[in-house]
Amino acid sequence: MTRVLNRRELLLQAGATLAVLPLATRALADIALQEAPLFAEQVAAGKLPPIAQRLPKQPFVSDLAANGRVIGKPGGSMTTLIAKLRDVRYLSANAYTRLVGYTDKLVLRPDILSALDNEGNRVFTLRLREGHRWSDGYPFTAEDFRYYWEDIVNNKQLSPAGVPTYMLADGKPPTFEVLDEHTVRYTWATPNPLFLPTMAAPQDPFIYRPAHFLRNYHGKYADKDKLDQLVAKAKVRSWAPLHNRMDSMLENSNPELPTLFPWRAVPASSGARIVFERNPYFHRIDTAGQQLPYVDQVLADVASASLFAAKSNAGEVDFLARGLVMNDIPVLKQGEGAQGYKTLLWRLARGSEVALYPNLTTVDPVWRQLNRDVRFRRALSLAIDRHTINNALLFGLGQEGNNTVREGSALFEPSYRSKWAQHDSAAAAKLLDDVGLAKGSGGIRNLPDGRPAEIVVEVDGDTGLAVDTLELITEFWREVGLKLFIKPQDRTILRNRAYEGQTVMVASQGLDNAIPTAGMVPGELAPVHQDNLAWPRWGQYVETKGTSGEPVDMPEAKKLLEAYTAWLRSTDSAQQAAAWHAMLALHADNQWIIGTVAGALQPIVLRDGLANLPAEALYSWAPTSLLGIYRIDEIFWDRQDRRIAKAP
Amino acid sequence: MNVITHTKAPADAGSTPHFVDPRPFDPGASEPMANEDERYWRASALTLIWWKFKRHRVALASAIVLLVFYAMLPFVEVVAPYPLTKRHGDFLYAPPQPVHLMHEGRFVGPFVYPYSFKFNLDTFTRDYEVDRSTPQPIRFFCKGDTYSFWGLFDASFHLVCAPEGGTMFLAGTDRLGRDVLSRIIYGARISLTVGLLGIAVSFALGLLFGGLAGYLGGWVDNVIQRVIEILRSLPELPLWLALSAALPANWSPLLVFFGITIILGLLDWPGLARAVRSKLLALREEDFVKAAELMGASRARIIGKHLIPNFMSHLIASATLSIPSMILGETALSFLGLGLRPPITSWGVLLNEAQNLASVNLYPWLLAPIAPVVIVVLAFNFMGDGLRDAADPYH
Amino acid sequence: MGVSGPALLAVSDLAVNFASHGTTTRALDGVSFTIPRGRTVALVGESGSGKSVTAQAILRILPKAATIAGGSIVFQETQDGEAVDITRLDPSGRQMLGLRGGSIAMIFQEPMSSLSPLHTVGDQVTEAYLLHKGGSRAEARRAAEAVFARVGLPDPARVFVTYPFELSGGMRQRAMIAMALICQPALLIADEPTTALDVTTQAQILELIKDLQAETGMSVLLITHDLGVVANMADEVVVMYRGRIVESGEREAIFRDPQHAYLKALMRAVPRFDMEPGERLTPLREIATADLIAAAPITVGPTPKGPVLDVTGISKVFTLRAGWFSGNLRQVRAVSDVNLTLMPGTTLGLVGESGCGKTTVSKMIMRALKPDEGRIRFDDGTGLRDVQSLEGEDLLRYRRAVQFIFQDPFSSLNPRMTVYQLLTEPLRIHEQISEAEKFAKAKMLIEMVGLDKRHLRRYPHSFSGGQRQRLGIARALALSPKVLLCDEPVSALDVSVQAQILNLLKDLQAALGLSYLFVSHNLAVVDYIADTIAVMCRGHIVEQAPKALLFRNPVHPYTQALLAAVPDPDLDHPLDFDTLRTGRFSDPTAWPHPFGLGNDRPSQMEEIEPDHWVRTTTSERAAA
Amino acid sequence: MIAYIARRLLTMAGTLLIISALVFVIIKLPPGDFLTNQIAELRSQGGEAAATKAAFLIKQYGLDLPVWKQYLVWIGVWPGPNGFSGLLQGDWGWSFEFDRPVNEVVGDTLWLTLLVNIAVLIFVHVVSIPIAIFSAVRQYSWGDYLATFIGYIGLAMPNFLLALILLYYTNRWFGISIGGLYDPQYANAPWSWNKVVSLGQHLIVPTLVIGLSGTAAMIRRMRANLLDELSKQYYVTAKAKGVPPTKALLKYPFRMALNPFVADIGNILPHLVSGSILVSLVLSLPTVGPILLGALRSQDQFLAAFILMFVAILTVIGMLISDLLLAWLDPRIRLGAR
Repeated sequence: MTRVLNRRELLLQAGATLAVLPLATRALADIALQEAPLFAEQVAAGKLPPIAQRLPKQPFVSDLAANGRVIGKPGGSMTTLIAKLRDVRYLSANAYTRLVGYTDKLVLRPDILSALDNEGNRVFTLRLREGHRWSDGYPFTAEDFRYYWEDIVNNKQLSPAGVPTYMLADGKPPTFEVLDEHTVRYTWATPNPLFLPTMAAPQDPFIYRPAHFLRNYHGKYADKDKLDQLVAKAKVRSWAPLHNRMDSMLENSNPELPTLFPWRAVPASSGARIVFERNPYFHRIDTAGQQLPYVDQVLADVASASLFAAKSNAGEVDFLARGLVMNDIPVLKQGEGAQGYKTLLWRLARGSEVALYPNLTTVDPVWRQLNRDVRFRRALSLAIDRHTINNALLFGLGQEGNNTVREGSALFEPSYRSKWAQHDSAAAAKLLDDVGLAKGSGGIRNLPDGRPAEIVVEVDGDTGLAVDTLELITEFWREVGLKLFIKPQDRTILRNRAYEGQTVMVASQGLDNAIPTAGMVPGELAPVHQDNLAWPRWGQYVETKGTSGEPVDMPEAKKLLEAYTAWLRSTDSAQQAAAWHAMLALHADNQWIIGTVAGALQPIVLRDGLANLPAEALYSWAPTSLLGIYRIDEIFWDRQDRRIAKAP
Repeated sequence: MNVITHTKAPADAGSTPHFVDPRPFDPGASEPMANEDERYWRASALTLIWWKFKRHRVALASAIVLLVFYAMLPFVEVVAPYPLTKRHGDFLYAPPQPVHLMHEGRFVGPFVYPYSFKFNLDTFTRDYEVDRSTPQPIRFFCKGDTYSFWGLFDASFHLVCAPEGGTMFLAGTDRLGRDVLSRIIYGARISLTVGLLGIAVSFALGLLFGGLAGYLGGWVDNVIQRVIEILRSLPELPLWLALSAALPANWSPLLVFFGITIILGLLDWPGLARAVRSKLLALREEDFVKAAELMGASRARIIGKHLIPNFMSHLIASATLSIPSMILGETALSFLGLGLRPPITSWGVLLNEAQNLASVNLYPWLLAPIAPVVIVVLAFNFMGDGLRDAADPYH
Repeated sequence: MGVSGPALLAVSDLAVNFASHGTTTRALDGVSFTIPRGRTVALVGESGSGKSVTAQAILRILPKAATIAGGSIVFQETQDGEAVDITRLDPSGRQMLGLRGGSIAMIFQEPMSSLSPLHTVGDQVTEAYLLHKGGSRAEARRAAEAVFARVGLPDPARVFVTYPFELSGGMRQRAMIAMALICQPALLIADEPTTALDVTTQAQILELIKDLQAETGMSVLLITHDLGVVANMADEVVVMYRGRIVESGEREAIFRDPQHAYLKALMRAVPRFDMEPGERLTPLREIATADLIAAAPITVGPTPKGPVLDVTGISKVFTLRAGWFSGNLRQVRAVSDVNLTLMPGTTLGLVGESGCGKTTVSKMIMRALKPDEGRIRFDDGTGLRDVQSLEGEDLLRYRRAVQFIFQDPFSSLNPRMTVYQLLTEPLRIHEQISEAEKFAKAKMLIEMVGLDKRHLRRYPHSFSGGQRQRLGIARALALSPKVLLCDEPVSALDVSVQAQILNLLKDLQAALGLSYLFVSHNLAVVDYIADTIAVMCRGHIVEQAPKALLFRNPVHPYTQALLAAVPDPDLDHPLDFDTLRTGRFSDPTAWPHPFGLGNDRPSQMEEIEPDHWVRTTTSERAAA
Repeated sequence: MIAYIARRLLTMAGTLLIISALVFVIIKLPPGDFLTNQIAELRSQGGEAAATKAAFLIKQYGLDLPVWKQYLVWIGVWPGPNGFSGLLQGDWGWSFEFDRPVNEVVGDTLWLTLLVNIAVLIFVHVVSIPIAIFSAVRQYSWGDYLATFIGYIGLAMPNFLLALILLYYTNRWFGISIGGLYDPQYANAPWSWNKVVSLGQHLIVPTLVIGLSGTAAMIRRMRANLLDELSKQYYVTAKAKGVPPTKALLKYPFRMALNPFVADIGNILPHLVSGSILVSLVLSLPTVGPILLGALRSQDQFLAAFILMFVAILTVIGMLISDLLLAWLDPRIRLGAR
């Protein structure tokens, strides 16, 4: 994996062109296009143009063989589960159809775009595929970008908050130009390294919108009387909320809205099952000339999340990842034989399954001082017996250590994981003695102000794993004379308390993106977001541009901030990597966030006969975008009997 | 004997002879108060209730069961074989160890066979293997793990302990290797008091509002009746939900526990208030209450001396019948994640942890907390029934 | 046994057991009697004597706890028909179902609770017809309407579709009778058919039963505790006592020559109109307390010169909601313009049928209700004072001086208090005395009413009705009152106990100089105890006089009717059914001139002879 | 009669007004609201654009107004950002969670809720009435004890777990698909016989589980009522008329014992909704229960408030119907017996 990553470093260098890989540039004429059986009839009936006219002149050609996959056969349907109707929004992560996106090797490359020119992270020229069409057959052009930039982002009514932050470099928006029908350009005065990673992030910012469709709801374009009628019918105040409602690229809740995804929602689904059907205009094909996706239909049944394992066990699911957790594995394994499916066990790419966040900005002065004492934090970390946690909670399969990047990331170094993370109660006790926490009655240490050292660790009430981990840590800490109280909280309340500095310590997940590349934003490591429960008030200060919260006032943390700023200003990946390493080292040494165990398994249920999903891989929200980078449009039924879509 | 022919008698009927019972007749002998059981006459209402209750055998048995449960509460540390947080890292999801008496055909006394596990990577389960060669006798009245009794002092005396160097998981262990039986026993402390405290709140409110409505009548009655009607026309679960969501976030688990009981009580009072009210209205019609009024007794005296003693037994009986719904309410709230949360251990919390398919088909012993819930709820219902039947000893 | 042919029903050696809480008690023990064809047999006895159990055994509708332990009940519907032993039938078998309601019909004491409120009268009456006679609904309806007409229900077609609660008590009982008669049974069992009715209605119902019997030739088993009813109705009498028959025979024999001590005692315990002045009832068991009472150190304060209680022109209107769906409010004049005076040491009897307003009057006197008009004054020896205006200490004094005795001896004692607590409760409220004094007083009170001082530690549940009523009296005496308001104090009691209580009240009055306001529907009882009698009807006092005058010369038609309707346990004074037949005597508008009231015509009390007052209509008088 | 109904309707309106205020307060009681939480959530996931959209909705639905104004806007007596548009105008509001109007969210589920509840009602009555009659007639017999015991077991069992266990075994033994009210394949299919069969199969577990606890309560009450009535004189009269025992029982005491149940029709509903929430949640039934629960938890206020109001309205209407029914059944009430 590391080998490939090195090449990507090159690709991202300033001045490079992110272009379609060599294979894709092969003459299209070499590939005989094949009509999907599902569309054959419609094409024959003249209801749908033939495949050659539906595809861009230069479609995205996926070289499956080069990726260790096989060329599939179209057809069939795939049943999956969602917990709530709203969860259809995860399609945009899983379907992962981006202007530029990561490959499964985390290489950034054009997808919707045919090419992207990056000049020093300042000037980005985006080239569209000629002949690319929305799912309704309407051409996808530069106009769609212009519409978004001029009529949505820069429309006060639709975007009261103004230009989103990833479009700002040093607080300044870019200049936007339409070079021709298939080319647009964004130009910033200073480098904007956020732009590309954001395009490839699990939450697509959609800097293009189907202008031809949304125009009908835009005050600037639509016929006023007609629009007024629509507004009245929707019982909204003005055209803007109506436009917002229709424009649900991310939420996927409006089946009328044209899409570029491999599947589009079929209108008039009931609330119990959402049906997605293949998009006849999808821009990817395989080397055999078959249009992707292979699977004709994706059926998303709505069922309560607690039943996911049960339904999988009963063989009611073809394909499911999100919603299954490690604890479900025995049940899933149990049903495999009888129900004809496999449980793939992938690794979760998270910094640490559960991490402790001593709040450096807590309002309690005593705790604040203590939390800020690096010896105290190191002692807390040393006192934790991570091996026991691993055995008890992760079947002994996890990786013990700090909350840091994982193997698989080019930025990984063993010391980041192991520093101050070996179980050593004696050393921990010594450190605590040094800090000045003398043991009081019952073996519990006293705080400088005489209170017993009872740490209230607040935890998001939904996460059973965190509570279990804390129960174990309670024992470990008691050995060094610290008392831990677990306090489950509602997530919202927990967050608000943290923002106000009322939490002393919080247990939560570690790094979200633990397999970063240097080009990805190291925001999780820097005191710039109030969501980071180690320093919510510092983050607040940055996010609110100084109107609330407090400025970073610890030298080590300032170094973090400096490294982050350096990354933001970087123009090449070496600078970016250096910034990353500086921050990771600081974290390991300072134990701002105390990691426990990483590497929980993510079970993925896959029906026998569904091919082209790797048996082992990393799973996370960022950067894998759930299953997104593994290209689920390439999954297919390798058994003929399965390929026939189930009759409803 | 005189035979007098009735002149109007139909001819065919003839006349009926004048019969007189020749046996001696003593009106005094038949005085109903003569020689009967003085004990019964001197029995107060409470005694009569008790006598009547005793005859209801199921209710009596239920009462005894409950008594045992509640008597255990102060001493759960002693009763439970393991302390609440005791974890056995080598025995995760261990199935229950059955208690045996005979080893290889010979009586050894209660003992268990040790077991150990192999982690099965194919199924991701731990396969436990019982070693039938070495019986490990269970110890009684013994020194076991150290616990902090009520947080007051440390002790290590237990009623039952695991064998020396062995384990005793009579109801298996959970995902962290904690003894399920011990957790159930500790959970009783919370689950059983929820009902009592809740009912105390409900009782106080029901008595107050029902009393006001029944005694004052008029517009007070009207308003209270409307309030009850309104409360009853909303499903109680959302009310629980909303109220428990509104509990201040910074409350300690103990306070949350009290909060939950108060919520349970707050929503239970209308039923009780209705009972109080109707009973009061009925009692007010009784002559002895009127008599007290006409005697010039003060309101307080009438309420305290005449009304309350006469409907209290009924009220307690109907209150008893509300306790099970509170216990179930706690489990329901915990199930929804709105009630108590770990590390507080209640039956609801335990059941919440068990509410997944894995518990049903892989670790069925995690469902063990159902048993005490069912037993206690049943016992309360039966006892309540018995109490209600006995509440009016004069019928 | 009758000389010619078998009797309709022969009960021999019948024994019934009741099981309760593991013990068995014998409710009927060797009961034997026969019911000859076409005749009326009265089953007499006090409550608990086994009368109703006998009837239930005949119909095989005994409660679940009861079992027939022996004996036979042989029923032979027609002279030469087949005789069946009812005790051997399956209680819910076809044969028994056929007998029940078909050949043997029964009517009950409470016509209200005996009819289902959810079904129309017609439905319930035709049910028996359809079951036993078959036929169509139309036929059943015709039969029902015919029988309605026969039992004297006006407008049978309308009655058919009414619900029981829409009818008056008398009408309901007629409907009940109609239900029993629709199948023309051979035997009618009437279990206390008139006990719940007013005397005037009672007389009508009794006559109806008599007439119907004469018409159909059916036999009647009349169950009653009222010797007066027996004297008027029965051909033969069976006297029961504690599950056994103590005496039986022809009516003449029973009344003219009672043999058994119990029957004799019963006869002597019933108050009669023709009693000598000063003659005393002899209860079965006399309470030997006269000496004690006489010796009672009860202090009586100064005696007022004039009336101790003076009621002038009180009226009371109740507002009722007519029905669920109508918003209409109905105004009921419960009491209008009532004047009463109670002289010290005397008894004022207030007589009237149910709903006439007598209880409302007593409640107003107790200040449990507030009169709309008029005033009530009370004199404790310091002069008359308006009761309504009393406050604080004065009110408490009034409460002490005027005590109340309730009708229901079961509901009037708090079951949670011992007798001692009950008797001393008034003392606790009104007097600050030591526990020793309280005990002394309680002891004196309980002995005064003829109970043992050991009973002080008992709870009310251990006492019989009569004993409870005595406790009630003892409690009323605790504060040495001047006036006792007795609201139907004996109507819930058996005659023998009634006599005890009446005697006790008399003795207490003689010894303590108490004044009684005695409210009752029973003229004979009032006659026995009262000095002056006021007759009430529809909220009005219609006639008031010293009792001798009233009985010698009843002037008001209502009083006359009332007197005529009381069945006397004396074969020589049969009921005068003719006077009662009109049935208009309780309707004030139908009273003959000058007594007719209504249309808000002013009326007033007129003294027709000294101390004898009668209500007459002013305008008529004035015009005359 | 008409005057009575009019009077009742008037008090009903008053009651509903109070309930609506109560409902609103209850929903507003927990700190925060859906959109603010949503915004924080989205921001933490980097969903800048979506967060902007959510902020938009806050203005749109007046969530920045004081609570009392929000209430008035909601019921439609105060002009909101879009003028008068509230319950009174037939606008049920917007579900933030589903991003759809409330009526669209709730529409499908309302009748399914009704269906489940009717099934439960039928089950409860069909099962408990015969048992109650049996228990009452054979008081203190073994059958009586057994019936009581089984009923109580149903009451005592935490029904969410029972649902889970039954869910698993009905799948294992009868192959009924897990959760939902019919097999997923019928979700978007038109009604057909197979769909009805599937629906019937899926109704078994919820009906049983929700119904069990109600059955116990019903048996207990029915038995007590009947025992009261069995000792009444009119029943003796009927027997004395020679009416066969079963007919006598059903025509008189049973009919009378039914009255309290008729009087309670309105009150059953909230209980059923409560009872079905947990079970629906476990069984993933498309009823209002889980939607309500979800809405309450995520503070999707208009959705939660509407469902609560809906239940309250049904209850109040149920009470009116039960009053009228009672009057129809019981002439004493209709004709005003004293």
